[in-house]
Amino acid sequence: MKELQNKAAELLENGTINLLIGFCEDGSKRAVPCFIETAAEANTLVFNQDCKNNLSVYLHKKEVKDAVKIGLVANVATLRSVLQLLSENQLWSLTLTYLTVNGAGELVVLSSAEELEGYVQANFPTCRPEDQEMLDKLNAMSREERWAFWKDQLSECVKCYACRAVCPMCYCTVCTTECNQPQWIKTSAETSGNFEYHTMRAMHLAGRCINCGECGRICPAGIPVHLLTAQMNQEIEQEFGGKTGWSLKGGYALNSFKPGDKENFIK
Amino acid sequence: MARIGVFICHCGENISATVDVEKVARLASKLSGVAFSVDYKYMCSDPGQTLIVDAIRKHKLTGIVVGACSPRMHEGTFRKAAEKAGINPYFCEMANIREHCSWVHPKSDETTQKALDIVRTMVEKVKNDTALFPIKVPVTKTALVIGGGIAGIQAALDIANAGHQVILVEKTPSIGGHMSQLSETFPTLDCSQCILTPRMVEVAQHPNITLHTFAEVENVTGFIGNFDVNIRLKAKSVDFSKCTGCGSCWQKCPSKKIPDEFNAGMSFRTAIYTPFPQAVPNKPVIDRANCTWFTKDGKCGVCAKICPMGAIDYTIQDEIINVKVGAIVTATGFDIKHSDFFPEYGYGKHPDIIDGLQFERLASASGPTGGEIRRPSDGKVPETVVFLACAGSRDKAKGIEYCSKICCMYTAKHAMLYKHKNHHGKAYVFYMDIRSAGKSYDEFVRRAIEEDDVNYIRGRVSKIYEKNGKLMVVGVDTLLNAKPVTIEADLVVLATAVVANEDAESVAQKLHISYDKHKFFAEAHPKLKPVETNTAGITLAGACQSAKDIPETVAQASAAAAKTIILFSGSELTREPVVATVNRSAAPVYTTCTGCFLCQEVCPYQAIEREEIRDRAGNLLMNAARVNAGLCQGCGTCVAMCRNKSIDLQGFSNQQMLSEVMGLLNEPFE
Amino acid sequence: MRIGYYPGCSLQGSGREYSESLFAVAEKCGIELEEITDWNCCGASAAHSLNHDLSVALPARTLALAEKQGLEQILVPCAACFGRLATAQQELVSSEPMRSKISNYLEMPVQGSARILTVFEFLQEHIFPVADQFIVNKLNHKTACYYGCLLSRPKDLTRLERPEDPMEMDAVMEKAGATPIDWAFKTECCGAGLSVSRTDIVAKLSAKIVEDAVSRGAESIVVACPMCQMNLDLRRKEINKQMDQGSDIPVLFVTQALGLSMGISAEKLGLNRHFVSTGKVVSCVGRKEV
Amino acid sequence: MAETFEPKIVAFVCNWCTYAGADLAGTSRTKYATNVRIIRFPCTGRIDFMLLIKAFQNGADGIIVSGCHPNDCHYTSGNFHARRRWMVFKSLLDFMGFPTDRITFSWVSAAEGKKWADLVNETTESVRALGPFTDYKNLDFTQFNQIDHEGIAEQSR
Repeated sequence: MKELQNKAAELLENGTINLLIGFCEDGSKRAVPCFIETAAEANTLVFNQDCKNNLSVYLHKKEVKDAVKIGLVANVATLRSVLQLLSENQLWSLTLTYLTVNGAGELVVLSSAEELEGYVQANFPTCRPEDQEMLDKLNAMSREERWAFWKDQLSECVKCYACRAVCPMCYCTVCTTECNQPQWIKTSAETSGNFEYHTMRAMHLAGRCINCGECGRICPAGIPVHLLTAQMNQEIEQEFGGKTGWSLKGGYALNSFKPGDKENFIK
Repeated sequence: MARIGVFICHCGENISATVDVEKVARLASKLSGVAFSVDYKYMCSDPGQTLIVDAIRKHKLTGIVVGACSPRMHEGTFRKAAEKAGINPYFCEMANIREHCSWVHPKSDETTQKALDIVRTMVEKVKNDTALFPIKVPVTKTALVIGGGIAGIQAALDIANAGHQVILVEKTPSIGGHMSQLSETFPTLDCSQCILTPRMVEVAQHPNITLHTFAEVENVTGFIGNFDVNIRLKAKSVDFSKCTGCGSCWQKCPSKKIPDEFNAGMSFRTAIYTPFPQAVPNKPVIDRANCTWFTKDGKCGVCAKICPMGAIDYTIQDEIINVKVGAIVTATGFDIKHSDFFPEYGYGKHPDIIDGLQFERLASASGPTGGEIRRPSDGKVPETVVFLACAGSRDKAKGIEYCSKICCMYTAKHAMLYKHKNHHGKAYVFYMDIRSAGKSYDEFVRRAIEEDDVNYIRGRVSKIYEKNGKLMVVGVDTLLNAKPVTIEADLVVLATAVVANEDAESVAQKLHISYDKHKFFAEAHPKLKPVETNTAGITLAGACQSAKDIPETVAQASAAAAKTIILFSGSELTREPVVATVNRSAAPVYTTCTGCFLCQEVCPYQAIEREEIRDRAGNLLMNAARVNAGLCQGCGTCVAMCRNKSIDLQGFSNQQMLSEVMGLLNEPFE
Repeated sequence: MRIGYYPGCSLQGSGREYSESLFAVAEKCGIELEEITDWNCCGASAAHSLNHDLSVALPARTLALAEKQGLEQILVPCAACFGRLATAQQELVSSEPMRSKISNYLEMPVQGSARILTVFEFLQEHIFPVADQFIVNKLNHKTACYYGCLLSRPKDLTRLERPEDPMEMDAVMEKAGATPIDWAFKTECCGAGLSVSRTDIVAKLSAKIVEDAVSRGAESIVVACPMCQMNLDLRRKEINKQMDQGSDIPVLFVTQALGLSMGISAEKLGLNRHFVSTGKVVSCVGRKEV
Repeated sequence: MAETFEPKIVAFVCNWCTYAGADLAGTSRTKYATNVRIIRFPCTGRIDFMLLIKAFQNGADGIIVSGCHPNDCHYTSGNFHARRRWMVFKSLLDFMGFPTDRITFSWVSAAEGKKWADLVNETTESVRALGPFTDYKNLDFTQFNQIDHEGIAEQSR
């Protein structure tokens, strides 16, 4: 902890970064995102188990971008999303430094995309057990049961778009949900429209989502939306190979093809 | 407010027989936005079109739907009519109620209902049509021709004679290609070089043709009308401005044991050489891989000492030149399999089992034997020669399913030439079928069989082995009471398969053109665009596309030239405006494109480019995709790919397609 | 590494010397061959041309037994047996329905997972690595390596590097210190199954083979197929009738030849079982370079 | 007296192969079910999965998506990209419990008029067997019902 604070202070001091995005504790001792611009504030930094937020989402914000040289306190999931973003030609205007804590509990500082790639590949996370459990449960269900499950879940959705707002991969300045010529997505929150929205969201993230699970965690209605993309990623990896948030080269399954791709579902 | 006109065609009885056209017209008139609706016997007839034109003018229609045949049939016709009436032709849509309705369903209410649905769908679409205007692309009126064989020569001359500049690139030291290696040509037996060399000279002297021999295309960027090409001029080591082509250098060159490509490896050449006596340009180059000066650094240097003009310069380096061209003719030619490709014929270990090109050289007056047919091993005149057609071709096991096309003819020619030169010799031809379709081709083959008594055996040869000085050709005669035959031959000529050049694939990748699984370049359409490629502005000539004989090659070369000349006929070319566009809007938004460039990958035409959007001060604000209308062919794969609909396809826009779907499913009303 | 062994009928009858020499060589090199218990006919004789399921089921049973026995590699010296087993295996592996169908017939599971070795593969992989230390004398003479059909075709099964002009046996003979000749009839037909029914045809075809070998100065013909060996050896009288002047060129199994070079006794290698005397070759052993 | 259910089937097809194939069915007068309505796209690569959802939402009972066979694409690779997109889209719908047996993917070339006719007939039959597509409508009904219940609860107090 102290180590992290000192390092942050040092980086801000020597001008390697102008802004550090990290965690501090709020009044009720909960870890919340914080933005630190001076070495003096660095001592408020914390980094522990309940630092769950994927802070990379802030890198899309204009006021953050303006700082140009940015430090990011990040867990592996967050680092993965940064990697994915780099492969999608985002963040080009930023110089990033990453501070993370490895399995052995030591502070790791990554100051280049290559270092980042190396670290992520060396510490690549697997699907969270609780998620896997849910996926298996759902896949074991009958078609009708699954339909009932999602119908029930999605009827709770109020289209607050928190899942979109919290997702680092949803960086479109204008989202299809906001297109009104034509109006692709119903604005009202009735279930069919919700189904429509979540199908679209899953399709847009399939093969890009880095499974940080933030969308599911953040959902006020408690809908496990992150399972949709998790499932898609697993199927894509199985069918076409390649992992999301794995390398700078990217390798998006849905903008490439092999002549021999599976087509047993085509008459 | 849209004012749509609906025109329902009876197509004589073709539609009205099963569809109640009057009803469709009547109900259509009630659709929202429809200002006028009528049915007529023959919409595509002159009166029919006049009816449309008048209606548009009279009722101030903003768009029309013609309920008739398939748009693939008459869309053009009716769009012209719309234009004639003064509205943008892209405000005309066709409702296919013939092919997709009246012809495939019985007379019934459902059929009429379906016709109405189809019309309604198109009404919805046309309401969302936008005015589109043909795309204009500037054209650089210079053509690049790649390959200096007969195909390249013909194309270059045709284009040059039409008054346009041509840059001809040939990778070997001389133009002429395979044709210059041939002895006589079927079906007339006139001497190949006699008809070819004048053309070669014409190329060299043509004011509109810039010839680069010993050069290769390095890379190609840009698009139709505006290609940007880098050409590598390989170091000749001879200053052509000084060289007079006297030839004393190669006469004195000490390294004389280099297999001669021109003679198909049956003779030797020197390290500094002109490929053949009639070479164009007739000046030597140094083959550095085999020159002592370069291999044993600085040793020798004889040619430099001998050259009276001081033209030899060992220090010359490769040079890359950049040219801008509007069109490219690809005429890179072909190669053939060699005898070493055939295990059953001894892996080419026997010198007297040769391929067709080698026989051409043996029969050629300018060849290693001065036109006498002598076998390579001991120079003896063969008493029995066996010719094998389809060596490799039409053979799945060899991975060459296709017919090499020219073999039947040149095999007959070879047999003939042999018989003409050795009246008492025996000539046998093993064949599968004789494919001699072509002007006076079959007569030619018959002549070989009947007049020159060449012995044709219908069957394959399973193996050839050497036995006390003879080549034992073991085959089968499938005709009559089919039986195995073994012929003792002195010389065997394999009509080996025609294959794509070794570097065909890399050439295709440089040019961004597609190729088939045999690495032959792919035409844009097998029937209707046999000369164009999938990349606009690049055409094909000759055997780089598929095996061809000389007349075919020349014809296609002229066709490619014609396509090029058409392209050059105006200072700019016009293209169908059905292309994708990436939206742009005023600052500070500029565009909704996020510049993820995931769409770049899916474009088969490399039409999606990067645009840097900067503010007045020139600071980079964002990167965004931009579609090059000159390259885009309008498939729309990028559109469906784009997550936030920043790309759209003109003519098949999101708005149009969605309203079609909606229109289709809205319940009909009376 | 345990190596299974499938003799098939020939190696217990007409081609006994093949298995004798094989075992002699294996033993010399300290390699143990495990015979598949209760193996059955491979179906080469008639089955495969009469009933397809049977043609798969017969070899499949042997394969199933091998699996049960826990064998990962099976050596099948007989060319015909190899053909059948390999073909059946291919079908089993490529088609799940076929697999289940067959295991139903057999009433035991069958995967077709074991690797089936040709005699060449066996020699290359298991004998070659140790051979040199055992090869005591050179078979200094010119030899014609005759492969016949079943060892060279179909090429996807036999896995020869160059099916039209194989070199695998030549390599073995070189090791044994003989000089393999380049000749034309390596893979021609010997008459095979017509041995009994149409001896005349066998004679004609085999004569061509013997003739070419002899005319190119071969002093022995080496084979790896019991059927080829039988035709070229047993039918020599008829063969000689087909040739201008007959020949007494001996026909050895590749394993016999290799055995000789390893100094194994002629008897142990079954060289006494031939119809055409093998004395010539035996006398070549240790002879000076040819 | 319940008459046989006539499903509404929307076909999303590419211009160069399947649309032309359907034209061929016409020119060769091959009869097939009237239930299908064709929407023409330049290429299967252009077909947006959102349109399929929209079609179902607006009352389609079944959908056909069809284009050029692999390697026949007029634009060389549009159908290859489409194939992947379909595969992912289908498995997503499967995962969400959507009845994907209402979507038929097929390759129909410009020469396969007969195949087109058969495809339409088979799809019509199979969708007819599945009955009207109500799952989607029900999505919202259930909600209204809930609201309704609450309304009743209100009054009863």
